Amino acid sequence: MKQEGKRAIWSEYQKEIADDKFFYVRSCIRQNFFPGSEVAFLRIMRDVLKKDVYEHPCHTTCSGIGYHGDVVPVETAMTVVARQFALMTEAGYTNYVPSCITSFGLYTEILDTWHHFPEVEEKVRKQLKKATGREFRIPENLAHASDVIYKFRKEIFAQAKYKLINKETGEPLKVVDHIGCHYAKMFPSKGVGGAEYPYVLSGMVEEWGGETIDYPERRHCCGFGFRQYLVQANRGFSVACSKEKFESMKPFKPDMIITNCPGCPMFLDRWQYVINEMEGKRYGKNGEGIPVFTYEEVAGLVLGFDPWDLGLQMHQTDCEPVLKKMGIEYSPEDKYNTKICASVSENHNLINV
Amino acid sequence: MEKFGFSISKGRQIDYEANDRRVADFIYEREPSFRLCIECGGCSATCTTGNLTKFSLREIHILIKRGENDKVREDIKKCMLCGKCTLVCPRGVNTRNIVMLAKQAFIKSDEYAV
Amino acid sequence: MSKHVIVIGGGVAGLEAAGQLSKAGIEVSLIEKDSLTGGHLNNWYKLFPDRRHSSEVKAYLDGISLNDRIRLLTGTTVEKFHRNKSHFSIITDKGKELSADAVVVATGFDLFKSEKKEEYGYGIYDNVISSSDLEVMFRSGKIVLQNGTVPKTIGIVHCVGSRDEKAGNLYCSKLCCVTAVKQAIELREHLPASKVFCFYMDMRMGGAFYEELYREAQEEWAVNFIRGKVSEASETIDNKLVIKVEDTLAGRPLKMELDLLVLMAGMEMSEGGKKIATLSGLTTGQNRFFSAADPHYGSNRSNINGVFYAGTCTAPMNITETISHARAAVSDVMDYLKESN
Amino acid sequence: MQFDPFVIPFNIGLYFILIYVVVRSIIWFRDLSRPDKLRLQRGFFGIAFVQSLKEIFLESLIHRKILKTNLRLGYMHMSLAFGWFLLILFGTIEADIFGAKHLNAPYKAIFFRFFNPEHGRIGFEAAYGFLMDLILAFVLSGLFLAVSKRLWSGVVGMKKTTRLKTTDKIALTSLWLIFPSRLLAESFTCGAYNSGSFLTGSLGSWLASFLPAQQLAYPFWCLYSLSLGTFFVLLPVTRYMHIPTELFLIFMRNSGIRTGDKTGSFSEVETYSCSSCGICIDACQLNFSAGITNIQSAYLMKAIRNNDDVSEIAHNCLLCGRCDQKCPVGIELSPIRMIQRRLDEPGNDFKNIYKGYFRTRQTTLQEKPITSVNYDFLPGTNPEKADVLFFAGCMTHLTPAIKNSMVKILDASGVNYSFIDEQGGVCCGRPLMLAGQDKEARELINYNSQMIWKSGAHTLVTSCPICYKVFKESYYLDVEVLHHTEFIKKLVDEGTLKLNFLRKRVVYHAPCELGRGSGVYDAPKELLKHVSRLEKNKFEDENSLCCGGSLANMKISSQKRNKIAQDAAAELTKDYPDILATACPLCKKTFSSATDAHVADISEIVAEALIEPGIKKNIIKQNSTIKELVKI
Repeated sequence: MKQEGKRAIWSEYQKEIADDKFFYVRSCIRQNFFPGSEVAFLRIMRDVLKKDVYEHPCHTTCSGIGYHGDVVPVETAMTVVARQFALMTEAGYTNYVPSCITSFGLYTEILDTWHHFPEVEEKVRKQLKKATGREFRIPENLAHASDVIYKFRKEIFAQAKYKLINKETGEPLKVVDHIGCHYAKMFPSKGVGGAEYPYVLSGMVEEWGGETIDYPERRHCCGFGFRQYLVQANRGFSVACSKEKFESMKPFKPDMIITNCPGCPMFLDRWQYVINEMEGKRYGKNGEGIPVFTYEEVAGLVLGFDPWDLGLQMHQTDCEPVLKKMGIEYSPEDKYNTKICASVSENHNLINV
Repeated sequence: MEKFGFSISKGRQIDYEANDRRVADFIYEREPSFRLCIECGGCSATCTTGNLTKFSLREIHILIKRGENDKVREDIKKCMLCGKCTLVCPRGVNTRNIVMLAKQAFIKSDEYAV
Repeated sequence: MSKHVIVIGGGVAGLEAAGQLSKAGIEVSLIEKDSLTGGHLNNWYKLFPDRRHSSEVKAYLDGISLNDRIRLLTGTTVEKFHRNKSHFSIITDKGKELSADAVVVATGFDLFKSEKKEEYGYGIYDNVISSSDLEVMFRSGKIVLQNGTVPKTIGIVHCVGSRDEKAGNLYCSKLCCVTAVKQAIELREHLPASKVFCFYMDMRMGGAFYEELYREAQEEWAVNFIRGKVSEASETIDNKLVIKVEDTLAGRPLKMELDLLVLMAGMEMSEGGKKIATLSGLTTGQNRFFSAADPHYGSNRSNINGVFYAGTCTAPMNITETISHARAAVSDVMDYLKESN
Repeated sequence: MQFDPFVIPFNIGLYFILIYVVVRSIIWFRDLSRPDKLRLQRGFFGIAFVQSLKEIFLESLIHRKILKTNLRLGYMHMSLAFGWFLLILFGTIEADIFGAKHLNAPYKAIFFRFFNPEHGRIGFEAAYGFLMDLILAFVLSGLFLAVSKRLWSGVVGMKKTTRLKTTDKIALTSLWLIFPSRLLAESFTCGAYNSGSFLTGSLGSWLASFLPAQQLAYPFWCLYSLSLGTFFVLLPVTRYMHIPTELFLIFMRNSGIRTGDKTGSFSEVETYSCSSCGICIDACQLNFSAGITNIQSAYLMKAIRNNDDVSEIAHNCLLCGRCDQKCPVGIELSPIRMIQRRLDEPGNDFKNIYKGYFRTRQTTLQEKPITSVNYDFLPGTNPEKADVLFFAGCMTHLTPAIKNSMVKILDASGVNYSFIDEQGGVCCGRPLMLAGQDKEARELINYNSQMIWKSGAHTLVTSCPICYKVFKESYYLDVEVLHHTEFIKKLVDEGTLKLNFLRKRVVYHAPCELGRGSGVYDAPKELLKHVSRLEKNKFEDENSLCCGGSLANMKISSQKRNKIAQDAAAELTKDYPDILATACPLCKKTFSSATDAHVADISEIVAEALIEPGIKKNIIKQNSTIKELVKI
């Protein structure tokens, strides 16, 4: 592997990411899968980085799941998205930050469509106006939440309590970075590092002391695939996808997986459990699984957040091996003790009704 | 094992390294014209069996070369060895011998678990 | 008074054109950007389909182009291009002004930059090389991997940068298929223990004796041909390459491990040619090559009266075609000079 | 002097080989099937015995067939076999008459001169000695040819000679040494005792003039005995086993035993009866056209005897039958080859093999119950009812001109026929049989048989000799099977079909499966004579060439096939005929791409010669309408 070659490509795929004043929109499914992640994002942005992040109570689904599941027509999706933009416009923000990769992909796709077909944009504007009376401006900056964390990776590291380094050996942790398909595969120029060698997560990992692994099935989908997962009979395809990735990454002996998509951490995490149940196979060291994290969780760990505040107890593949390697202090007995999340300050209600 | 209501699907991908290509090697060694096929499909078009059932000598050639033997093992028995394929082949591939050698190789692989 | 013609480009077409013009008694100025004439020929090992050494053709071209009617300006580029009725003047990067009665553009082609097909990892994975890298290896007689070992399984990807909308080239470079076959044979010749796989979209063996070479590759050199465009390459932990391709004739995706991957880079309009186009106002086509005045009977003539094309600056061509095209250009130049008298 | 130790090697060899041959014959007899045992018993006490003796004399001793094919080669074989036989016969008589007593041990006759050194100086003795010398000279002349053949096969008019294995070489050397050492031993003895006739006497006295003949004689007698002993001991593991085996073969064959389709005593006896004379090699087109020189029948026999893997050899043959026709021993070479092909199939047979001197029974792959039906995808049969069925066959479908001509002829003939595979039929099964896959072939045969039965036809006509042979031999049909040439001939003879005479010079190529394979030589030729000027050529009837396209050869490359086709076509078209006629779609297709000459199937020529084609049928129809009208 020639790193300089990769760096050359990364330098070609840089994107503009806003510095402050973010209009943050949550993901439909992340809130259920790993709710700690979005909370951690807000905590990092607001408390650690002291940024202005606004959340609108009237934000709805972007309808991306329906769009990719072939039940929502594109024009409907556009109108729903136009409404989100209207909320941003009304709130006085211009930097749109979705938490969801599929949303990010859909927004990118829609903006690109409008760019090439202004008449479609006009039609959507009319439809939105007619239906809701709202008007919108196109965001000045569209960045995925992981882009934002990527942008502030150095600032985060400046306040880091832990590094992605095995405390006992001093070796960097080997990290598999898994990028959501809708991040850059459709529009390579809209992703940090492009589609073939995305840098958005690698950049964080490198900055925080770890080392990313480039394994053959790196580009492969996690297997979520919407229709594959949603229909129970099709879930075999979904597991098979994840399995192909695990088989491929196994020889590299990864310590952990980092993801930036709502579905990927869920499936890479859950399918390890399912594969173990079905076939008795594990892919980590010492018969363990490979812990799977979202980038917010990793950032939170680096910043010294409590693992259970980050919601790591929600993972089916135990995350403790990584906690131990990083030397993170945590209390095992509190893992499943429900408590009010300390991070949610009264000033920042989750829902600003 | 828990009941999940689904099982892990098997991929359609041909895993070249994992496949057993000894049947192909057996044929290559004995019938060099096996290499000459350009997959034009002339053989399949004239084939009596191919016109009556799902049987394609062209596909069989390629599957053997990739080591996808299980798909070929039963199918190849449908060949009548009539020789029309040999007559139409633009590359002079000795198709009948290939079928015969493949049959032989499968018998041997059954016997000695090649 | 003898006429003067400027030939831009000292590759196969330029040398042939210059040589033939000088034979006809024309004074020629030959501008070549490199320090050596011969163009791509200097990098090639053996030529298809007869596999004679490229130096033999080079020797022929030197033979006809080294004479005192031809003023050779190597290491020189064109910076300005003026036309005044039937008179042309060119100013070089060295500030020299050349004037002529006609100009032959023989700026040739550049090879497609393989790193642009990011999914193949050229410049990233250790053992992904281009067809021209392989020619260099053949010339040095040493075909080894990055770690110095000898490759055992080698993949050759056809159509890298050709027939590929994503690469911006809709056209077929025409010669990559036969180059792939030639290189596959040479690989087997140099490394008899190796296995070679060609991944092609179509085998376009249109030239004389190309198909025969293809057959020879299959029959005598046991080269394997798999129809399908490689979609991606990646590196395994033991430094091998894994490629994914659909074996379209089996109708199944296929995964294979290789030691070495060779990319058959296509032909593109050269950077030098693009510059001349900008300086002179010569028109280029959708494929970015110079567009000829007439595709059937005027492939040497341009949109500027007195400027002629020779060789691959108009389209991908093999050496035989390039030389014929250059001679045809000379014939057009001679007619033009006669008429403009 | 009654005994000398030097005779021991000879004695050991002789008694060993006599016992060995007897034991082996008993085993062979034991392993015969019951009907064959009965045949042999009946043959032994019947006319077959006399026939066999005659054949042994003519073929094993005189080598009549080889003489007919190749005079010099025949003489070589005859002088060695018949000469040696005479030497033994007259030697025994000599010992009996002139020896100390009657009924001597064999060595007394063989080494007569040693024990009677002064014999034969005068009178009858001298005359008899002259005879013995003459026979020895006869043998030596054959030996001279044999040595020359080894060194340069052209001496005996052969293009190729067989290659030998090591034991064969030792046996050959000892065989070659026998007669020269006898000559020298006798000569030295005669020289020392001033006896002997024109050969041994003259050579003896000349040698004695400058050599110590007395001292040199004994070593040569030892060499003579040793050569004989070695030869006899090695005989069972060399090709010379053919000498005793052939005698047994002749008895078996004259008793009516045939090769059949499985290995058995008879096929084994045939295999051991091959003398590797090499006539099959010269007859083989793979040899003289395609340059394939290791698969001919002599090599196949040798490989079977040596217990080699014969699969590749067995399948690399056109099965044209030219060697069967020419084999001087009359071995059924093609059937033996077919047996070997079947052995490739699992569980088909076991091989009886002699490993060295002893027999080992080597079983092939275990037989597995054939449960799967290979061709269960074939559609149900529902043929039209008709009197005559026309089965074009796969190859005819690739030569549509033949198909169309046949339709034209059949229409013109007015017979009630059905073109049974008009939409493309199912293979006749012969190609599978040729590949040794009889079980699979049987499935197709059953399928086609059912169709033929259901049609209710009384005649089955086919354009393809390959189909023809299998319909005739392997289908159990209650219909008359005719090749289209036979059928058309019949129509012409009956007057149903009227043909013009075409002023064209035609050369006929007899297809292997039709000619040598099925014995149909005359019908096509007479038909051709009827419509054209049929010209003679060098390769007619049994001596016909193969076109090279034969489906029987699984191994040959297309380039070599083309070479055979080109050579054969060149031979046939030497006199530039207007048409190279054949009676097989495969021959036609093969020749078409191998020659510029016009190649046509007889049916095409006949169709061209039809008088007002199509009219006749209408007339019949009109007639019948009229008849019906009359009835009403």
